[in-house]
Order: sequence, then structure tokens, then C-alpha cells
Amino acid sequence: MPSMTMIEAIRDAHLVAMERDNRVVVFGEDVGYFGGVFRCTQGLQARFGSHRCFDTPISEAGIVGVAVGMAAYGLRPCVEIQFADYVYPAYDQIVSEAARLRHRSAGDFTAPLVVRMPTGGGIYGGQTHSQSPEALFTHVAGLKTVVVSNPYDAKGLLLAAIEDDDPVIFLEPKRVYNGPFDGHHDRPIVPWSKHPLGEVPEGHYTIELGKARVHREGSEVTVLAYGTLVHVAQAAAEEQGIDAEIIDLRTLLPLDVDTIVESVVKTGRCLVVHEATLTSGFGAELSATVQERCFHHLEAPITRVCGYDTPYPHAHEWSYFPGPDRVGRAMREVVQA
Amino acid sequence: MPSMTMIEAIRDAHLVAMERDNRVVVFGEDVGYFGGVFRCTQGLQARFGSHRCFDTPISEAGIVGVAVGMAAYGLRPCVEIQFADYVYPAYDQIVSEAARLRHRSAGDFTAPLVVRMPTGGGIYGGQTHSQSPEALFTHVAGLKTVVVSNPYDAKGLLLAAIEDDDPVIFLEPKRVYNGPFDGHHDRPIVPWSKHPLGEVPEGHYTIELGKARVHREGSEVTVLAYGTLVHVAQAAAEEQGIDAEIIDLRTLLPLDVDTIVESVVKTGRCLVVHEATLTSGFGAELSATVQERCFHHLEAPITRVCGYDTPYPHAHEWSYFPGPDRVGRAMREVVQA
Amino acid sequence: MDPDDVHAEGPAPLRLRIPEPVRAASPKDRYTRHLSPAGEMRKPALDEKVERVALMRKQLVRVLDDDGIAVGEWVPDLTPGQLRDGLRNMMTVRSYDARLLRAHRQGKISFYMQCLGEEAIACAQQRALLPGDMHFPTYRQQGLLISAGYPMLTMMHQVLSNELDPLKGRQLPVMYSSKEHGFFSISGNLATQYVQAVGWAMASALRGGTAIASAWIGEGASAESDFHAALLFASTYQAPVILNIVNNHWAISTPEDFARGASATFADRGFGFSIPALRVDGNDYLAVYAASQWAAERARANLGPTLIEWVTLRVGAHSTSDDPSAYRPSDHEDFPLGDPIDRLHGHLVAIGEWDDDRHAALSAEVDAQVSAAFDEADSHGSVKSGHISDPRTMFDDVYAVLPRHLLEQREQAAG
Amino acid sequence: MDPDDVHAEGPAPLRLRIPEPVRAASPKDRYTRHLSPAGEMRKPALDEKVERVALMRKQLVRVLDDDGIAVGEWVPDLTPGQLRDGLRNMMTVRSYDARLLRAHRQGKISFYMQCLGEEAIACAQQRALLPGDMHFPTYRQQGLLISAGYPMLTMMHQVLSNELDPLKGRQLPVMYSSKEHGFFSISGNLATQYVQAVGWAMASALRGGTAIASAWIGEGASAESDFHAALLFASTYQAPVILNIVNNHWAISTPEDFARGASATFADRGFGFSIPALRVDGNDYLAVYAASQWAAERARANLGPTLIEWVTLRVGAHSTSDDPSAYRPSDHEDFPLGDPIDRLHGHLVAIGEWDDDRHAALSAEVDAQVSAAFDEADSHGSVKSGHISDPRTMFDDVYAVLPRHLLEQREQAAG
Ligand SMILES: Cc1ncc(C[n+]2csc(CCOP(=O)(O)OP(=O)(O)O)c2C)c(N)n1
Ligand SMILES: Cc1ncc(C[n+]2csc(CCOP(=O)(O)OP(=O)(O)O)c2C)c(N)n1
Ligand SMILES: [Mg+2]
Ligand SMILES: [Mg+2]
Repeated sequence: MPSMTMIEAIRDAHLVAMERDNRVVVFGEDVGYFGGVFRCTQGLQARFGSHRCFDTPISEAGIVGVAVGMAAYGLRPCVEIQFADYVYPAYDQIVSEAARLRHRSAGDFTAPLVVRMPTGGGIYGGQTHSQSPEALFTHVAGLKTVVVSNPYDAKGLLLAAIEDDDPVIFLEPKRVYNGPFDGHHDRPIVPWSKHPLGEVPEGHYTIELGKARVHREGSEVTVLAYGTLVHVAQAAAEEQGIDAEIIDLRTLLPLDVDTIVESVVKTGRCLVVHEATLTSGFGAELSATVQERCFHHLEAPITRVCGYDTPYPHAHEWSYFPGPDRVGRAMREVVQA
Repeated sequence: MPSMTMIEAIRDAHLVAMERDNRVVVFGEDVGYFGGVFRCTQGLQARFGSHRCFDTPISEAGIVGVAVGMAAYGLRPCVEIQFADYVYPAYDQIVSEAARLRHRSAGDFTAPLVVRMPTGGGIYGGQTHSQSPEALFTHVAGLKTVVVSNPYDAKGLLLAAIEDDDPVIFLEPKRVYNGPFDGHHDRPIVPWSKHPLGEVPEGHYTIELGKARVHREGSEVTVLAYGTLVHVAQAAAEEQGIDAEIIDLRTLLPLDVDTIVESVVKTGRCLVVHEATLTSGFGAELSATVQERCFHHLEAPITRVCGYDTPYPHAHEWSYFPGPDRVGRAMREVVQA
Repeated sequence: MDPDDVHAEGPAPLRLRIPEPVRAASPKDRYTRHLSPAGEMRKPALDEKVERVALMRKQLVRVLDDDGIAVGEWVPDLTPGQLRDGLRNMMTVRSYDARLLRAHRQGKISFYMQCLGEEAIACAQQRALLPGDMHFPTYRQQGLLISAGYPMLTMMHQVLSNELDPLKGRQLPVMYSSKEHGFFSISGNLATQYVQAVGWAMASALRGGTAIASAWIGEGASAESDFHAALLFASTYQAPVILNIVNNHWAISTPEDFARGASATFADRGFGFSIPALRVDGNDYLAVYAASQWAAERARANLGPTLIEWVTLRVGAHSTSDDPSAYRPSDHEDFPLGDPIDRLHGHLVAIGEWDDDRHAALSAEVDAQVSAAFDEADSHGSVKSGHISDPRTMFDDVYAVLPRHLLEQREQAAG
Repeated sequence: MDPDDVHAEGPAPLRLRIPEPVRAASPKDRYTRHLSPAGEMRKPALDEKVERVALMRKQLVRVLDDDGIAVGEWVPDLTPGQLRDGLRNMMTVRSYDARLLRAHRQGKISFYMQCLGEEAIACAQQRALLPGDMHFPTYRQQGLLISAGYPMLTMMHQVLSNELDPLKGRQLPVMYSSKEHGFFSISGNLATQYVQAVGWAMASALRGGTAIASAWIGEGASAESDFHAALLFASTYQAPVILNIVNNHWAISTPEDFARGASATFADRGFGFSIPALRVDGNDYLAVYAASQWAAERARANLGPTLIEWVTLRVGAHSTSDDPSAYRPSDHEDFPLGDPIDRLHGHLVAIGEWDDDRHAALSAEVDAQVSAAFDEADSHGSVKSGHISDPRTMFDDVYAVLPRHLLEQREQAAG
């Protein structure tokens, strides 16, 4: 099985999708000729022509707006927002339009489209190249929201997202594009080629949206994570010597409640981690859900370790980022509480 | 003390603010000559002239964008978005700009502005005149978010918001503009003139942002509510004969954690209600916070009663709305659990 | 630094211009600036240079003169039968609006929006386009559906939000949707559909199709940012789309001046993107048809987008929630450009294809049809009488397949 | 209905135009379309009718001819001393950029953006405006700060994100802010500042102030929707603002054609709003000064906004994260309009106010200053060496007063 970085896996997913279904069109800023600033669409224009993969003006509203129109026509647009931090100009088109078209027209028109975007910090990107806005999408009925953590999942989930009949927000933590970054920014990163999840099958396969993956089985505490934080949690567990069960949620909405509940019932303890700001983050929803469904099994308070409620600071990003130390400390506290 | 509707109280707050501080300017769609579609700014242009209160083109992005520039100049813009459902075109200017200007410039520039908007359903407004987007603001560091439930608070909080040095999102549930609507849409509404919170002092007073109000003292269960749901919760408690302590949060961010914790420690039970969709709503944050801080005092799971995770449906709005029956049923369950 | 202290001495103070136009005095031409006589404006070739079209920016395409005669280069090729169909469609729209406004006064429906005075625009453009083309309308193009033969009864079910409402009570009255009739679902959020229309047209061209799109917006909503995205993408990719701006001079209480700014016309916006733009008398059925056809032909010939400013007037209130007496000058004339129905009627009479008896008969027939349809629709009740679809249907169509959390919520809602 | 089946027979299939301009062949004038000879374009009166200014839309304001002589109506009133200051400022910017690019290669800073080739635009406009005026810049107007006398050392602290960074390490390098020097905080989100500038100008006019605002945007970012809001509000309220579009022909890998669409020029956008618009040779210090002054005078005289398209070329990479060799034709010329420094140098020589010795001396002086400043800044370390401010400062300035939840988080962060 070939080994791929997450960038290569995403590119490969595009390739497979475009090959199988000529309704799939790909566009965005610098996406066509150049292949995207993270190179996730490199080679697509050369391969499929500029009518299948093309550059756009710098207008996120326009990109998503025309994608909604194209999807209503019958195409399957998969568009890129250059950084998640720049999705807000398109927010109205996503929230008011893509998300609600099927419902408001009672199925007369639909908007099967994918909006991909790199998220998260760790590249000294400052407040406008580091955000994780997933909670701004999970609150919106009609959207599905996916966060990927590794090449294998990225390809299978992206293919599933493109084939899905509903609009999907597809979040790619840029810090794991090239390896399973565990938060130790001062150590060399392990490349995906040395990691089992870097093995990516050729051709077509999908991973069902709405299914979590148990990243690590364990008995002492359930850790709910997604994206980069899956690897951070693993490092933290290992460093603390805690037998944590780490669940990689993969799809935040719809959420795989069964896998979560089963785990928490088993461990009796739950830690929720994410990189986005704490308040009203998706961790709040996870905490509330677990509490509602596992109240009588909980032996300790559900704890959240998240980004602080500040803009993502350039120079202090490693103080901001919920790294293995902070996550590990909280894990220990939850286990000992 | 004069009695006012919430619309009159909001208008009066504008009047007082504009009288006291000539940096306060008021604008928005239909806000100037006509005085706003809900008439909250009626008379201001006649009184202060069209340089203090004026109409704008239909451009929410433009309204907030110029407000940020004006605030940076040194004015105190208080702008209206005609319905909260239409705030998304301005979302980028709010989230990326107003919220972060002080931080990113280390205090060199600031954006003291207020963005008012009517929220909530109950007027057969369908999916585009009914939304409650508070959770989309509480996730954003740098913003303060206020939701008002009565005329007295509305005036005092709006004056505090205008005088605040940070950007404030000011949400006005339109269903309580004219009376303390309790969710019984089939009964005549009590006017504010018959309600103690309709008594509004003349002249200047403020209510500190970040302070909740205990709307009803009680011992059996703590109900966390804001806006219309405060009155719904009260009706539900009375109808169920439950001695609920109802907290009107008033400011969602910063949140009055002390008042909340004190109450839950006392009652040992907590019900969270809001009109916005459940998933990733502000109720999730409330549930998570209470659970984190009161874990060992909780005798029953914290329960949320919220709008369903669908667009707000026109004909079925009373099935969607978390009215006194649904809230009452949940309250009983929490108390009996 | 107190901003007021800046340049405490020096040049004269700055002033802001706050438009205060229509409300002031009472200019005779407040709704009819830059009016050309019928037949005066030339018809450019389909591929005329945009610079040359721009020279006509203050002219107005008008076909019917004061005597009801069709004059000039824009006279369209319409048979008397087609003209009578147009008349019937406009009369049906007007009668439909009147009946539903009455239903609102009767407390049977929650909300309504009429298009009084603007009937010609939607009715004639619908006829100038082809089946398969897609309109992305606002809430004032009911004429598109009626002219396309969408059943009036179904429209009424939607407005009544009753059990037979094809949108299952989810949408405000008048927010119709019919893919089959080339009518995109109305949003409620202004301007969003404008750029979607461009996307739809781009898709058609990407696929080598032949269908074109038609985007609709009010002059007030052209202030929204999505308008820019639409014009830009249409210009960059030369999308086969008609970009309609209905300038009915009011956006609720706000006169057109706020959205127009310092420009002479809304058509000017097109020239900022080298998109050929026309100003057209929107109360002249023949002019509307001719201009729409010109734009459609340009689109089909891969000559790109065309912008059209339809000059008209919102005669009635914005909606049933609105009372214009609070903001509109009382001396304003309802039909400064003439009533579109009267004008087409006059034309048909002038060419000997119509008379007052036939008109009276048609009027009675149309009213009877509308009345019968309403009675039938009304017999199924309305949101006001509680005759609505099963509330649990609100969980359908949020997603293609009901996810688990909505299943659970639906169960709770039932319980 | 399968969209492809629509009109299965009938007219020819539609095609979408995907701009494929600069990359094709290798036209000599790819960066210099619509070039006027120096001195040719007339200077309109400040209150010239916008229609008449529009007739000049494909002309280019140019003052310096090939021999370095200033010709035509746009020759500004600048003393040799002022011209030498301009030269020094531009040379300082260039030297500053070079030093910081080197610092990036040395691994001392995390990121950098140069403005090579575009120095004249910011440097000359800064001089044409007055203290108290406010610029709303993008990341390529470091020339504004340098020309305004903002300490280079402080700029370097910001770029190094060290303990003396006035922005406390919160912002990416080059995202400066200095209210005192009329330089609004740079956002990182494109185009947002454009409409804010209009708001600032509106505020000045609302208050009867005299200060004006200057808005900056790249040609690529003019595609963003906030651009529309800015032009619209500026047009409607006749705000005293200069609307700059720096057309350096590239937006990362994307040629200007995508943002320009079918228009001949970016200046055209202004005419869509009846905003007078100029195209100006951005590599001609005198032309930049003259056009900026014209626009500023218009604003100060309550004649409203002016849009200026600055024609230039992004000579270097987009940023230190970018490698243009992957997308840019290798045969492109770096300075098709001439190097702005060389051209001003040439002019000073031509008028007998400069010579090669003085130039060499100035060059050495500027380099030495930059070098000394950098050594000083560097001695305080950088984000790369870990010499940054106390991490707990990141909680400051989120709000005017630290709220309780941030107090708690700050405590946790410390623990
Ligand atoms: C984004 C958004 N902002 C505001 C509104 C509220 N609104 C509904 S209609 C209207 C006026 C629209 O005027 P215009 O575009 O001229 O259309 P007309 O009603 O005249 O047909 C406004 C402000 C809305 N529906 N959507
Ligand atoms: C809203 C937003 N979208 C995308 C980006 C990413 N981005 C940064 S610079 C840039 C290109 C800008 O080009 P242009 O406006 O021409 O300015 P130039 O770099 O040429 O000076 C892009 C796409 C951004 N910063 N903000
Ligand atoms: Mg209108
Ligand atoms: Mg550029």
C-alpha cells in the first residue's frame, strides 16, 4: 500500500473523485494552475483541464455562492478556502443558503458541495492563519462537519464528503499535513511514511461520515479528540503512563454518540480536548452530551482542555496550543479525581 | 416611574446616550427617517439630525464595516441589523475585525460599538426572521454578548453596552418587545404596562454587563435562561408547581459564573433552556460550565431544552419553540430524577 | 488625541452627504429620471462593444408610445396571441395578489407580498426565456410562476401554509420553489441568490449545456456584497446569465438613492465590470420582452452576461407588515410610467386586436379563476386555522437522510 | 432531470471563459497594457464631471519621461529637497526589506513580506497627505511608516516579535499598527480595512473634522465583497477617502485577470459608482505624489472619494512562504515600468540636483542605518530565539478590562 502525506492523500481523493464522476469540479484561490498554497490540488488542472479545476478571484463569498448555484444545477463542487480564518466572508452563503436549501425547498433543490479548509495553528501563522472554527458550523442545522487527523482517514472521508448529498465542511488541521504532530514542536516531526495511518489504499474507498474511530483503546479515561489533538492526546497518555481510550471523532456532526457513550460508560471518566477557543467550542457540546447520557457513570467531572479565549497569538502560539503537557496534566487530574 | 414597552425602553436608551455623548451615532437599514422596522430608533433623526441617526444601504457588511472605522476614529456607533438572521454578511467584520482590533493592535486602536438585532421566533417569520445566533458570538474572543428579556434591563444594558469600551452584540428577542411573552401563543399577551419590569426610570442608569439577575428565587431546581425563555420558564414553573430558581443571565459573555454556581450548589439540579438550536448552542457551554464547577453537587443530569436542530419552520413554529409544556415537562423530570 | 482636535485650524470642515432625495420637495420626475421617448434608444448588436453600450447609460428602452403604438428598433416579434397571453398573465398576477391581500386582511394567512405595478417585468421575461432556463427570483416575481403555468392553486397552498403546501409549511408565504418551472427556491436573505444564479450559469457552460440563468434582485438589495461577487464572477468567466435589477425606487422605507449612491443609474454598476447594461421601462411589456430576449440571446451566443435595470415603481406597501404612509410622500403618483396592464391593453386595442368587451370578459374570467382557486385552497385550511402538515415533517429534508440526533429529537417532539 | 439533457438539441453548447492570460505566450506588454506616454494625460479640475474623467479610463498618469524629465499637467510642486527625501525613503524601504529577507533566510524571523518595486506608491502618497489623516494599509505599505518617520527599530522589533515588539508578539511580522503615525492596524484578512477606511472618513465628516482617510487594497483583494461595500458607502455618503488599488498584477499565483474580469482596468470599478478614478504609473514617484494630492484635495474640498489604480509589478515573491517560479513566466521583466528608485534618481540627476557620488553615499548611509537598527533589534532576540514577551500578556487587550474567565485562564496558563 502506498504511503502518503495527508496532502497527497487529499490530492488523491480529488483525483479519484474527479475520475469517477465528471460532475465533480474543484476551484478556489490559487487552486487551479498552481495547485493550492498547500498543494492539495496540484496536478488536477493539468490532468482534467481548466473546466474541471480552476482559479477564482479572491472572494470566499463568491466561491461558495457559485458553488451553491452549481450544486443546484447538478454538479458536485469541492471548493477550497485558503485558510479557515478566511471562511467568514462565505459564512452567509454556507449558513443561510447551502445548509438550508434542501429544507426550505422541501427537497426541490439541494446543495451537495464540500468546503475544504486548513485549520489550526502551529505554523507561526498568527491570528489569521491558525483558527479552528468547527463550532461555528456544528451549530448550523443542515451542515455536516468533518475534521481529519491522518492520511488514511482524509482520503476516505473526503471521498465520502464529495459523494454525500448534503453540504460538508471539511476541516484539515494543517499541522498534520506532513506527519502525526504530537504537540512537541521542539522535536522533529515523524513523517507519515513512518506511521500506519500514512498507508493509503489506491483507488476508491470511503469512510462513513458520522463514525468515530477508536484511536487507542484504554480503560482509565475516555479522551474525545479530533484533528491534531488526537496525536497530542496519544503523546500525553504515553508520557503520563495513563491507559487512556482516545476517540478520534472524525465527524463532529453527525456525532457518533454510541462510540462515545460506550467508552465513557466503560472508563467512567472523560477528557475533552480541542485547539479552538474554549468558550462555546465544540467541547462544550461534547461535555454536555456525555453528561446527559452518562451522568450516572461519571466518576469525575468531565474536563475540557482547549485553546484559550484569546485570538491565536503569533509568538505565543505554543503557550496557547493545548500541548501534551497541558493535556497530560488534565488527564492525570481526571484519572485521579 | 414611567411604564414602557421594550421598544420604548430601547428608544429611550438611545435618546439618553445620544444626549449625553455626541460621539454616539445610530444607523442601519430603515433606521433613520422611518425609525426602524420595529420602531426602536423612531424620532432620533428628527431630534438629533441626520448626521447622528441615518439610513444606510442594505449592506450589513458595510454597516458594521463603517462602524468599525468610525469607532476607530473615536465615535461610538450603535447600529441595527434588521433581523439577527441577516447578520451573517457582517460576520467577518464582527469576528475578524471588531472583536480582535484591540488585541491585535495592543490597544492602539479599539472598536467600541454596539450591534443590535432582534432575535427569536414567534411571529410567523419563518427561517429568516426567527433565529437566535448568540452561540455564534459567544465563541468569539473579544466580543461581549447581551440578551435582554424586559424593558428595565433593556434600557440599562443598552446604555452600558454603548458606554462599554469593547464591541457588544446586543440581542433583542422580538417576542418580548411588547410584553413578557410566556410561550402561550394562544393566550393574549400581558402588556409591559402591567408588569413591574415594564417600569423604566427616566434618564440615565446602567446595568453592569456580566451580571445575571435572579428572576425568581427557588429551591428545587436552577433554571438558566435568557430572553423570552425567562418568561417561559416562569410560566412552566408556576404551571408545574415547582419551586424553581430562574436565573436571567442577561449577559452571556462575560458570564456571571458566581450567581450560577451559587444557585446550583443550593438546588443540586439544573435545567438549561434556549430558543436556538440545541447542538453547539450556548446551552452546551452552560451545561459544561455547571458540570465542571458543581459536579459534586449535582443530583440529576443537567438537561437542555432548546430549539430543535432544524431551520425555524414557519407553520410549525409553535412545535419548534421550547414552550411552557416542553420546559415544564423537563423541569419535572429534572426535579424527580 | 481627540479626533475633533485634528487640524483644529486649517481647511474648512468636512461634511457628510446624507441622501435626502425623494422626501424633499416633490419633483415631478422623482420616479422617472432619465426618461427617453419610446423608440428613441437604438438597439445595439448582440456583440456591440460594451463601451458603446455604455454611452446609452442614461437612456431607457421604451417601445410603447403614449398612443399604445410600438415604435423603434426594440419592437419585439410577438404575435397578437402572445400579447394577449401576456395580458392575461399580468391580469392573473394582479388578481392573485388582490385575492391574497384580502385573505391576509381576513386573517387567513400570516404574511403576503404583492408586486402591484411590476407585473410586466416577470411576466414578459418568463416568455422571453426557454424551458430549462433557471430563474433565481426575489419575492416579487410571482409573475414568473404564473406565466410558466405553475398551478395557482399550489401557489395558494404555499401561501396558506396548509397541508397541501409543497414546502410543508417551512417557508414564509410567497417563498415558492419549483425546479420544474425554472424557479429557484426563494431565500429570504437578500442578494444571496444573485451569485448562485451566476454559479448555475457557470455550471451550464462548464458542462456545455445550453440553458441560461436569470438572476433577480431589488435595487435596494444591490447594495449587498453578494451583488459584487455575482458581477465579478459573471464578468471573469463570462457566464451566460441575465442580471436583473428591479428598480422599484423603494427598499421598505429607504429610497433608491441610498443603494444607488452618486451613480446616475443602477445600470452603471454593470459598466464597472464591462458588463453591457440596459435601462428598460419595466412597465412596458414589449420593452421587457425585447430586452430580455436580447440579453438571453447574448448569453446563448456565449457573449456573456447582461445587466438590466428595470425602471418601475413599487405601488403598494413593501409587505403586509408595512405601512408606507409613514415614509412615502403622499403626493406620489402610483403609475408615473403608466400601468403595465393598461399599456398592453392600449396597445392591443391600437392594433385592433382587443376591445373593451373582450377585456371585461377576460377580467371576469381571470377573477373567477383566482376566486375558484382560492376557495379550493382555502377549503384545505391554513396556518391560521391550524390545518398544517404533521409537525414531525419539520425534521425531514434537513439532511438527505435523517441522522440519529434528529431521529431522537423527532421522537421527543412527538412525545 | 439530468442537467445535461436540457436542450439536448438546439443552439450551440455554452462555453465558460477561464482566464488564461499572462501564462500563455509571452506578450511584451503583459504588465503594461494601456500605457500612455509621460505627460499625455490631462489633469482634470478637482470637480470635473465624473463622466469626463471616465473618458480617460484607459490612460495612465505619468510624469517622468524616459529621460527623467517631468512633463505635462500632472507635474507636482515638489522641491529638490522633497524629492531627495522621497529618494531616501524609497531606498530605506528597499534596504529594510533586503535586510529582513536576509534575517528570514538566517532563521531569525518567522515570516516576511517585501514590497520590492512598489516603494514609490506608499512613500509618495504618505507625503501627499497630512498628519492626522489615516491610512488603512495592506501588508505592502511599509513605505507609509518609513516615510512618516516611524522608528525603523520599532518596526524591526515587531517583525522579530521580540520583547520590545509594540504588538507584544500577537501579530504576524509586518502587521504593524501606529495610530500616531496615521497607520491603521493591519488585519491579515484581506479587504476588511477598505470599508473601515470609508467609515473612518465618514466619521471625520460627520464630526466636521478635516482629516481624510486613505484605503489600500491589492488588485487581487478588490474581488472581495468588502470592496463593494466600501465603494458603495463612499459613493452614497461622499466620504472623504482615497480608494487605492495597488495593481501589482499578481495575487499570490493568480494573475490580475481573475479579479479584473472583463474590464479593461481596475479604475473602471470606480465609474460603476460614479467615483472618479485614475490609473497612475505606480513606479513614478512624481505621478504618485501628484495623483494622491489631487485625490486628497478633492476629499478635503468635500468633493468625495477618488479611486486610484496604481499600475506596478510585484517583483519579488508574494511572501517568504512563496516561490513564484512555480507559476510565473520566467521571461517576465522585473521592472517593465522602470525601477521607481532609478527613475527618481534619474530625474534628480536630470534637473541637476543629484549625482552618482551623492547617490552612492546615500545608499551607504541608508544601508548602515538599516544595518545598525537591525543589529540593535536583533540583540533583543526574536520569536525564533525564544526572546518574546511574557506569554501571559496574550490575555491582555482581548477586552479593555480582563474578565473573570480570562483571569482564570491566565492563572491556569501560569500554573
Ligand atoms: C440580508 C438581508 N438584509 C435585510 C433584509 C430585510 N429586508 C427584506 S426586503 C428589504 C428591502 C429590499 O428592497 P429591494 O431590494 O429594493 O426590493 P423590493 O422590496 O423593493 O422589491 C429588506 C431590507 C433581508 N431580507 N435580508
Ligand atoms: C479574506 C482572505 N482571503 C484570502 C487570504 C489569503 N491571501 C493573502 S494575500 C493574498 C493575495 C492578495 O493579492 P493582492 O490583493 O493582489 O495583494 P498583493 O499580495 O499582490 O499585494 C491571499 C489570497 C487572506 N489573507 N484573506
Ligand atoms: Mg426596491
Ligand atoms: Mg496583487
